[in-house]
Amino acid sequence: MTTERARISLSVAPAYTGSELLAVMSARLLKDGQTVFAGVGIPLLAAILAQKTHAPGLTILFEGGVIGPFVEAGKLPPSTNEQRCSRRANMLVSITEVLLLLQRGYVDVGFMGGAQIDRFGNLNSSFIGDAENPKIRLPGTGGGNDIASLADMIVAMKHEKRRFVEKVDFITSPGFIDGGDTRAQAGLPAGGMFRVVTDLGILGFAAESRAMTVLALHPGVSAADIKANTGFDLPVPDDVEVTPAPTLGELAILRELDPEQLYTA
Amino acid sequence: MTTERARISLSVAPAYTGSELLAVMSARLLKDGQTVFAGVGIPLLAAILAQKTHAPGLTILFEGGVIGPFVEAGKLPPSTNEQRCSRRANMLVSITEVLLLLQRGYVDVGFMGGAQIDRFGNLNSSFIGDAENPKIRLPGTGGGNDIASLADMIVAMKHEKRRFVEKVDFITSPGFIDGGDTRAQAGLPAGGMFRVVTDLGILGFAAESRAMTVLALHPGVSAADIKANTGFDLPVPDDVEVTPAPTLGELAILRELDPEQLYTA
Amino acid sequence: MTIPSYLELRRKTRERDRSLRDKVMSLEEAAALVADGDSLAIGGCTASRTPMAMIWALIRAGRRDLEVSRSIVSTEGDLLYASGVSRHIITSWFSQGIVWGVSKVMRAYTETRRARFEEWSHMAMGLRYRAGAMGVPFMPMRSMLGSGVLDRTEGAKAMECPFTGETLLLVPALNPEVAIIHVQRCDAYGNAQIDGLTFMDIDMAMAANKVILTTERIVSNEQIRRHPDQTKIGFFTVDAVVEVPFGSAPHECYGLYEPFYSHMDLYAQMTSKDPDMGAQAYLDRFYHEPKNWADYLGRIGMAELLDAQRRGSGIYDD
Amino acid sequence: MTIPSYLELRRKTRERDRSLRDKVMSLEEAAALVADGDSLAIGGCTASRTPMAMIWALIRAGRRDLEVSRSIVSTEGDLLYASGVSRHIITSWFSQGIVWGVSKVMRAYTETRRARFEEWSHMAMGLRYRAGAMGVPFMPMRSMLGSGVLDRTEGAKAMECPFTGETLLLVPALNPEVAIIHVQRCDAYGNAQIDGLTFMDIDMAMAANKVILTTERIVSNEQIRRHPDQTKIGFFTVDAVVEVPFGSAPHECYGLYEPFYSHMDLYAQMTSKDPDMGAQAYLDRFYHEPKNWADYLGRIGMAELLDAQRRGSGIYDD
Repeated sequence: MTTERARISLSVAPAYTGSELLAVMSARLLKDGQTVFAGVGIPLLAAILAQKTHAPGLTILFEGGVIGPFVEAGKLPPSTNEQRCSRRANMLVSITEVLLLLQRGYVDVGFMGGAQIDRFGNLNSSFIGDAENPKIRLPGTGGGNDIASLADMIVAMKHEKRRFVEKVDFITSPGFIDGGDTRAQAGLPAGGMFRVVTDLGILGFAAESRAMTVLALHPGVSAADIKANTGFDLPVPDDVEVTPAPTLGELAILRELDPEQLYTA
Repeated sequence: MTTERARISLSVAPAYTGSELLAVMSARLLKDGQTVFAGVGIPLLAAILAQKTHAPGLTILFEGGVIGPFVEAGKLPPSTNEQRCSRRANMLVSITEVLLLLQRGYVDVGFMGGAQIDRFGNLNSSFIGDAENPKIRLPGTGGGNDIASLADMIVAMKHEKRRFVEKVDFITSPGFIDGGDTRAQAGLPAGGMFRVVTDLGILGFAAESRAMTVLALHPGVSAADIKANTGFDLPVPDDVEVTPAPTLGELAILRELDPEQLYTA
Repeated sequence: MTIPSYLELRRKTRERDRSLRDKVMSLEEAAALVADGDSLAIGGCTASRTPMAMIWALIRAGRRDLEVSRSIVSTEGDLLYASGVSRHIITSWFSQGIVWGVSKVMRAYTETRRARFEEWSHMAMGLRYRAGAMGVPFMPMRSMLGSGVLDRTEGAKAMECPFTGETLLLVPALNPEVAIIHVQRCDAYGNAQIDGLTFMDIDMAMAANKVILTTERIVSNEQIRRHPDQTKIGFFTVDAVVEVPFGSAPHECYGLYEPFYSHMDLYAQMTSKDPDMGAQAYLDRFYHEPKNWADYLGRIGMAELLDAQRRGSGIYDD
Repeated sequence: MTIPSYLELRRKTRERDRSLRDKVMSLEEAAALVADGDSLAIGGCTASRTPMAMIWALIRAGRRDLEVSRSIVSTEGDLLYASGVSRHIITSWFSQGIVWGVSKVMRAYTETRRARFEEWSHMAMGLRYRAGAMGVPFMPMRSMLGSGVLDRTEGAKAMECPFTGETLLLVPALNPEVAIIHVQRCDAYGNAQIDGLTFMDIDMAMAANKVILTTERIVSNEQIRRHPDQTKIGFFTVDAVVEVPFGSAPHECYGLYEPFYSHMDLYAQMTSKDPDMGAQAYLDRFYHEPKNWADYLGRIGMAELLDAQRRGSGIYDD
């Protein structure tokens, strides 16, 4: 993972990496009392950061079957299916059961990273290029498809033109599919994309069209910057908000959690 | 439960009650290595007797979620859903899971008592009289319907005219329904009535018609006796076998298991 | 019978406070969470881990017209009919227990059509809760077909399997408004451990829109977290936690006490000759007159309690 | 893909000896229970409780063309491709692990179409095993709809719910011919206890037509019977029991050892530049050359083993 520290540190203080920025901005979107189904990496870091700041009553779920764990600083799990993520949890269940919590409606927010996203919030983590003859075979959905189908989604990812495309090569995890009510038409009446958090800003989806739109820009990022890094026409309102920069307190917690910068380099 | 000791003891020695006769004759039908889903009372006694005589590798299942228990002599459970039936079991599962073992095909024999049975082996434990306006509301199916639908069945019951009827008032647990292939037609391709054990004889079902027929008579019971106690025309072959009487060894085991004659009075 | 739409089911769950918070309250406070007319699922099976203290509290609170479901119903069903708390019980088997014969109270109420006993197969009951727990409208199954039981149930549908062409039965999800479940121990948040037989309680807790736990003992969250793989019901499904020692009496609680057999005999005897009068007399003496739960247990009797406890703890002896 | 008829599924179960009998055997004997072309389900998930010793034995035995399924596939999937044991893996996610990036070996085999990676959603994998475990041809579910994943799978069918009119997806039962599962302990009959995360192993054992257990330790049946509510996989589903200490190495086994991270790094490094050559070199050194399982562990290294064990047992520390 290449560091974004150089670029970002020119415009704001304190200095932080792009990944740290992602984690902080995502954490702020989580509310106290919510149940969040978190992927490993930035989502997990952000969820723990939220617990340690404004959302002590946030319940974290991991795909491996873990409900309400205490992740220890410096011992971040390399996947959500290993014993490290289960330490001092409230409950362990099978993978099928933890995913069924999504279907039963027990999960407020699904929170994951993304490799490729399109205008309607569809995510691709399966194929780069044509699925029949792919340039790159990616690892696939895991629980991504289930989470995106059954919960309100927050996605944290790097903002690059090749990742923000007009149409994903393959819909691994459905967002609003072709926009409008096509998601519900496909048999997914619940959930859907809520926010995309990137190192440039915070994105939402328009009420009717369900097309991606900019809700806020991070400090030092211009409308032109974010448009230039997006592979489709991304509307930026004139009065777009600017996010408050990560605080020293937030960064200190992140660095205690991930001292070796496993996920925040 | 009224005792049949008087009648039976006239014809054979050693003396035994009708219930003891049922338990012994049923036990002999179970084979080593089989898995048997047993109801409380005679079925449970018979299964343990089989384990202690010719079928040490018999696996017993109880409806409460018990797999491979050791029932202690003198501590017979009053239902198959209480802790007494779980003592020193190999495994405890939920009720749903233990019943699903029937559906998955793990159970060789279902073994239960019966209140009312008809020519095609259908059992009624729900209503005496019309279901809409019953003379007696009985306790209902419990797992009986599931067991009879999904396993080969052995039923142990008293042989009385009012219990062996042309057509049951209500099909709680299906046997061969209207005979022929009507059971499979109803969506039950597996299982079906195998044997009915009574205090008068052992009954089976004809290959094509699926009508009840006499396979053997107990010592001292005549073809006329069994016909007289049956509410429909029950064929008895001329060369019908006679079952060997309960042995002292079999009776001794039963009496050790149920010293207070909870089920064998 | 109607199945709620998926969005309606989710809305009810979404509106609950599912966070890790203290939910400890009294029996009376918990009873107030159940409204007249609610559908109510009862944990345990027959005379095992029956949430008797909660049923006791609902009867004392004069709750009315609950649509009750349980895997197998014993004496508590008689008392729900006789008290007027329920006139509709959905279950697979209903009587005090095999050794006591057919329930006279159940017969008196159902044969005179004062109350309804809606019969499903035992596996169907389990799969209806399971469908509810999984957030789907039905489960496919392979029994009940060809029986009179199927003819008298509402809502099950036979289908031709699109994969194999076989006949399957689809049984509708059961998502009770409230589930009441008794456990050996849980923490103040509702993380529950259950020893021994779990019956249908785990699916039931997931299926319900609200869960009231009664527990023999409240333990710390730290103790629960030491063995998270032993948590059988998770805090997020639970809305109330009530500590009630001997909360299943006179039924059993696995590993702690067996049924209070003499009292069960007394009950059978009291309801044998005149089931209506007998049940009312029993309700007066054991449900309405006691000052509190300890008084109820006292009326059952100390010697009975000690005997049930001695037999109960024996399950773990070598 | 075809689903066996119900009678065919039952026949396979019926023909097995499901009685309580000693099933202890060697890795080599257990490998002989798997035939070329069988469908094989692998227990555990990613780098957790992988039945690595059994996979090791299957590769050494030169088994061919197994149709493999698992909830999430890690390094063992690479090795199944590279050894020729499997050219078709059904799973929801396939790579060594997030921290090591996309698997180079998986890419090399799938992008050149030498092997197939059939992708289902994670819940679909779980529900396919669950349908198989329950003896029904499908489970209804509410995800995968509207996705490219659904378009590329064989056998899932959308339906209009006969109860609610909603769109549901029916995913077909998965009844693998053989399941291989690694556990912390079991008895000689196959009654297995699993600590911590159970993944999809319990449904998988019920779904399979044959189950091979590898276990860190064989314990007495008496010990199992002392806590029958801790038996997660029952003897009646099990056909072979093999005692293999560190049987998941270099993956983890809950409570006993964490992944052997340095070795996992070594693997990533060996397969990074030339995945084909690298995987073959890894197979030679760690799969074909070792005299036995102890030799395999020795080649991974004693220091690694001690470190993994120290980290693993720490899960229970206060």
